[in-house]
Amino acid sequence: MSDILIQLIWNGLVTGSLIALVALGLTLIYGIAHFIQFAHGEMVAIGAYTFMVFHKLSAWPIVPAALASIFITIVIGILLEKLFFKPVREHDPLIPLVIAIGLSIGIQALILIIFGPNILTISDHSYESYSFLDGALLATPSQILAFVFAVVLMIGLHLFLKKTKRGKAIRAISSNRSIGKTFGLSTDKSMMWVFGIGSLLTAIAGIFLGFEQNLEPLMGVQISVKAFSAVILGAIGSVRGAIFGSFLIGLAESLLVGLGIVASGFTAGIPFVILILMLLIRPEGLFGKRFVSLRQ
Amino acid sequence: MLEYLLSLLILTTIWTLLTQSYNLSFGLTGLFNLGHIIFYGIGAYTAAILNTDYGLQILPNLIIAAVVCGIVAAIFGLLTLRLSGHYLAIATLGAAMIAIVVATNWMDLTNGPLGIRGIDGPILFDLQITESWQILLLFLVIAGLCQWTLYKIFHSPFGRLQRAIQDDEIAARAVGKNTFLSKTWSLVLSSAFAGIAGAMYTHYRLFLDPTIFALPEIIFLILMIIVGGRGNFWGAILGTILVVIIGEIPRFFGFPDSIIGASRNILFAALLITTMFYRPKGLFTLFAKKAT
Amino acid sequence: MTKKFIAYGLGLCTLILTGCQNVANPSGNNAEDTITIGGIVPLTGDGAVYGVMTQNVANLRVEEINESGGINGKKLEIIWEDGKCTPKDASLAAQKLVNIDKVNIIFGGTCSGETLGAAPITEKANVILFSSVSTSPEVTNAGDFVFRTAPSDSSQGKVLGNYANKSGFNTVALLSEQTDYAVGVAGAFKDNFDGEIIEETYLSTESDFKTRITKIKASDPDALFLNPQTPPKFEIMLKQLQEQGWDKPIISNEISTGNIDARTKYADFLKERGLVAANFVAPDNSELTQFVERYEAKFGNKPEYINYTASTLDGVGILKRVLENTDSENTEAIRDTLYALQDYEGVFGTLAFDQNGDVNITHSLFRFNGEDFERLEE
Amino acid sequence: MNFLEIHSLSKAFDGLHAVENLHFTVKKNTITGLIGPNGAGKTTAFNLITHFLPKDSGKVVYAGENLKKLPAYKVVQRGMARTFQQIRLWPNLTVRENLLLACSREYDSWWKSFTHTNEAHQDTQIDEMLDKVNLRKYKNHLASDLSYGQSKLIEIARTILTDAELILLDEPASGINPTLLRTVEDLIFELKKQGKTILVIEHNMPFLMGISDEVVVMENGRFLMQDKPEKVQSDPRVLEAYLGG
Repeated sequence: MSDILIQLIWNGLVTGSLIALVALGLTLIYGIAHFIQFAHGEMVAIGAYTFMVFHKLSAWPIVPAALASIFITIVIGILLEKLFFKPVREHDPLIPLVIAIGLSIGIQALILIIFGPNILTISDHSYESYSFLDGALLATPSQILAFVFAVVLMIGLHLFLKKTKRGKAIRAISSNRSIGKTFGLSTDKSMMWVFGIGSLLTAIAGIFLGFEQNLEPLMGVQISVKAFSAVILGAIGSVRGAIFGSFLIGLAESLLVGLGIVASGFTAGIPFVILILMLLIRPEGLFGKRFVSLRQ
Repeated sequence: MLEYLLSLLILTTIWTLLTQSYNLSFGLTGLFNLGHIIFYGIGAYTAAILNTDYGLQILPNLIIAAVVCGIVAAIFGLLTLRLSGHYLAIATLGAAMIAIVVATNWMDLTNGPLGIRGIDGPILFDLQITESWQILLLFLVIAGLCQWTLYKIFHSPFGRLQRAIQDDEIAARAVGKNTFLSKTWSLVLSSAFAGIAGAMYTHYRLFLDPTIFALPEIIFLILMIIVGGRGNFWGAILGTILVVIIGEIPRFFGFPDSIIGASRNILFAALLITTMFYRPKGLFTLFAKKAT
Repeated sequence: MTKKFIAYGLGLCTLILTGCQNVANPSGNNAEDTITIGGIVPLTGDGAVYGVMTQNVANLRVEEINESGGINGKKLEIIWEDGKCTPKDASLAAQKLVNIDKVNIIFGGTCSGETLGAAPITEKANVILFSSVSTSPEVTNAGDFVFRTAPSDSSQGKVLGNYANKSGFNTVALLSEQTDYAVGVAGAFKDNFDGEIIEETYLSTESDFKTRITKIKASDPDALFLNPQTPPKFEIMLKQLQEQGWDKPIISNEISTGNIDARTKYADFLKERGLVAANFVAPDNSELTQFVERYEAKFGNKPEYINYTASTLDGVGILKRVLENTDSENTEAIRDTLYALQDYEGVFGTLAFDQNGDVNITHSLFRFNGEDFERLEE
Repeated sequence: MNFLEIHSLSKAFDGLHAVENLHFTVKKNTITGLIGPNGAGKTTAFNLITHFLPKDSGKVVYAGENLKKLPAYKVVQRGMARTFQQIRLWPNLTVRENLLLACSREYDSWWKSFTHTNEAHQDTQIDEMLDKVNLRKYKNHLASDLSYGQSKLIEIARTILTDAELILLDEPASGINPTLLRTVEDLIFELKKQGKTILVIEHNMPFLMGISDEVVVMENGRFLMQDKPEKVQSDPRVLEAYLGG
């Protein structure tokens, strides 16, 4: 069994990277807007489908097609925030959450009507996988790129939040919106940046997921549901927590099933069993500070 | 056409009871539990298993389903009621996902994806009720009794305490209320009634499989309660009826089969978003009885 | 509030009174010179394409029988009801046919859900339920009076199981979707394959099989049995198998035989793996082709599903044979004759029923040669 | 006999000591003030005493009973009730409902929903209390319709209606006009007349010194002194604590 350990770990890292790209956006948005963006997962589908339109239908090479689809997804992400979430920004967080649920089923339905219900492939030729460590590890180009991109983007996001002015503004507003206002930090700009970054990350996740599993209107649902639990697992609002939670879920799924500890029929339940068990031990998430109930 | 209308009315009767049960824990106590559909499914499976394995009929099944759901809810409450806000929402959504996986894999209990067939229709004191209008009448009586009970609970000191817990749980503790026990009771009661609705669904549909726990059902339930108005007793009923009607519109516009489901979801999405923007308290606020 | 409660109470009493009255009044029984049987097919909804074709085939065949002297001089007549491809509507249709039209035989359900919906009603009234299209494994034990001339889905599993035994496979890995169809096929395969089975399952909402494939590769089976519910899942399986360098033989259920683009995209991958699949195909014999011409003459188009046309023809033929030498009122006698049937020569050859009322028609095996599927002689 | 005894109470948030081995006593049927500069840990002490905030260490002895780890709602049922620094009324409930929740307990269980709920007795209690604070006409208004001062009075009224023996008031006088201040003072004195014991946090020095039998002073989470108001006012350490701050 141990000879497949490397392949299982690799599978877990790849899944973890894709979940992380979605979870990072989710936790950033939660940090600043205080609600779980349920429609964030649909950005994965938007990114994947727009890439397919450019790359497969209008035969653009991969890089320009990717840039175009990422750009469009960012624009859609920012528009969604402007149209649907900005007006209710000060309301009780349940309201934007329910609006997000509405958006998610609306976008899925639109994709279904435009592209039809059956599965489309993202590109015509299928790529051979490279073999490493004399056959113990088989990885396709898109998997390698997905992992590399995820790591690079995570470091980039970390630096962005720590070093740049805009990054600090986002962190200030996330911790306390009124402080942000007193220092003249415009919440609008920061919201735009957060939704933009979130959409960028999910568009990339969508493209790689398209290479992994072809395209279907509901492709965003499975991965975003895992991202939700990764975000809470880490601790809502913490970037480090989201990354840790994502890879924990990715590896848990591949190792528990791969090594036969859990029957493969239960794979879909693993992320949530981990989440609920963890919430019993640390109700505020692995990286969260034990917030005092009185301080709400 | 009559047959179609009757079956729609029967399903609406079941769904109004399910929405009202959700209205107690989510609308009144403010427990944002995305997993409420679990109890609808557990109630349905309890009735299906009791009927096919032990030959019990609808009346005992309703009661047992309610009790089973109540017990599961109590345990579920112990695990999740310490959580609040988005943590509770995602943990309960996760529980619904686990329910689907368990229902699909636990072959010898639920017969997995093969589902359970050959369930008896409603049989009252060994009188078989087969005509749709008779089933509708019977379900109206059962749902009516449950709605009456829920009405009493809504407008009682217990109901008032639930509204206080939703507004500010700390303050409720500051006047000496055991809010944890009270929230657990709210969850247990709302799950029991959801179980009854599930058992009624089983004895009407006569077939059951794990898709009863699926995501579309969860979103459908949220839509009905949001449109109806959280905490609004009559609003929940009217909201359900409105959503069912809107859901059926695409069927009559001659849309091709493939996009009936999609166009229905677009209508639901639009309804959900506009309600939240302009009527966060629901479309039937004039029906909301002024506080007692 | 209590006024509302009383109103409901009254409603319940009227319900009980009218309930008994309804069952009591019988309608007129069969006229002397015709044998009337019931028929349940989906005439509306998503199953309609199957239902309308089955109805046309049966009606045409009955017409021909009546023209050539009918059954012992009596005309055969079918009262059709719309089952709408759902258990509930089929049970309502069966209620009507059994309680009001007092039929002793019902030809149909086409969709398996219909047959399963009607079975509880026909079993209670000891009425023969005779389907020519339902293929769900669940119909096998739907009742003592339930027969069918279409092979159960799971017979694919039987045929592939035997093929695996004959090919000398010791261990076979199984990648199976968790739906009623796929679980039925997998179950039959497990019952018939003597070697060891490594089963990996997935929910219909999942599309990531990487880890399951890695695990299967590690256990080094002799072959892999792909058992998806839909063609798209089949395509994702092939993609991820190719990526993980799967090099052992592949066998699959009938899904791979559909005209799906996955076959062209992974043609050589499948050819090298020697894909073998099971499928339920009509035999090419003159009786069937002549009937198809008569069908086209009457209805203007060829029947959509030639295999279900053949099974429906055999179904009506068997009913004719049985009704010719047993009393059409005595359903127990009809049931016993059907079980005892040995030498009926139908389109599918000599037919007989097993103890569950399933016919001995089985799926046949096909090998993929890079462009198309060639039939494998057993 | 001391009605309330606090022994070496302490609580730290990520290493920062909000309250550090605090000790003081409150005698029965007295009005005791609790003062100290901003950030001295007064409200945190209130939260620890009433178990709304779990303490790191220390003992709270109320009416001779060590409360140990009793949940907050049980502490209230034992007779120790409190108000909050930021007012915690239920905005979507009426004033009557806000008060009813404090004084009616026997119908709280859901199965009581089906018996006839006779809350007439509680209604008269509420009317009397509303007359005292002359807010009777707001009885059926939503709590959200009240002004800041009115809300404060209703919150105090609600705490009194829990029939508590020891009432902890967190800045009852802050931010309310002089006439309402007179009403608060009358309420407090009437409670004392009824044999209740009151512990008050307040920055309005003249008001506090005027009503207190004893005053406890805190500084940086620690006990500074406890004495008669005159002694406390003349003690240089208190002045320095406020100035030095």
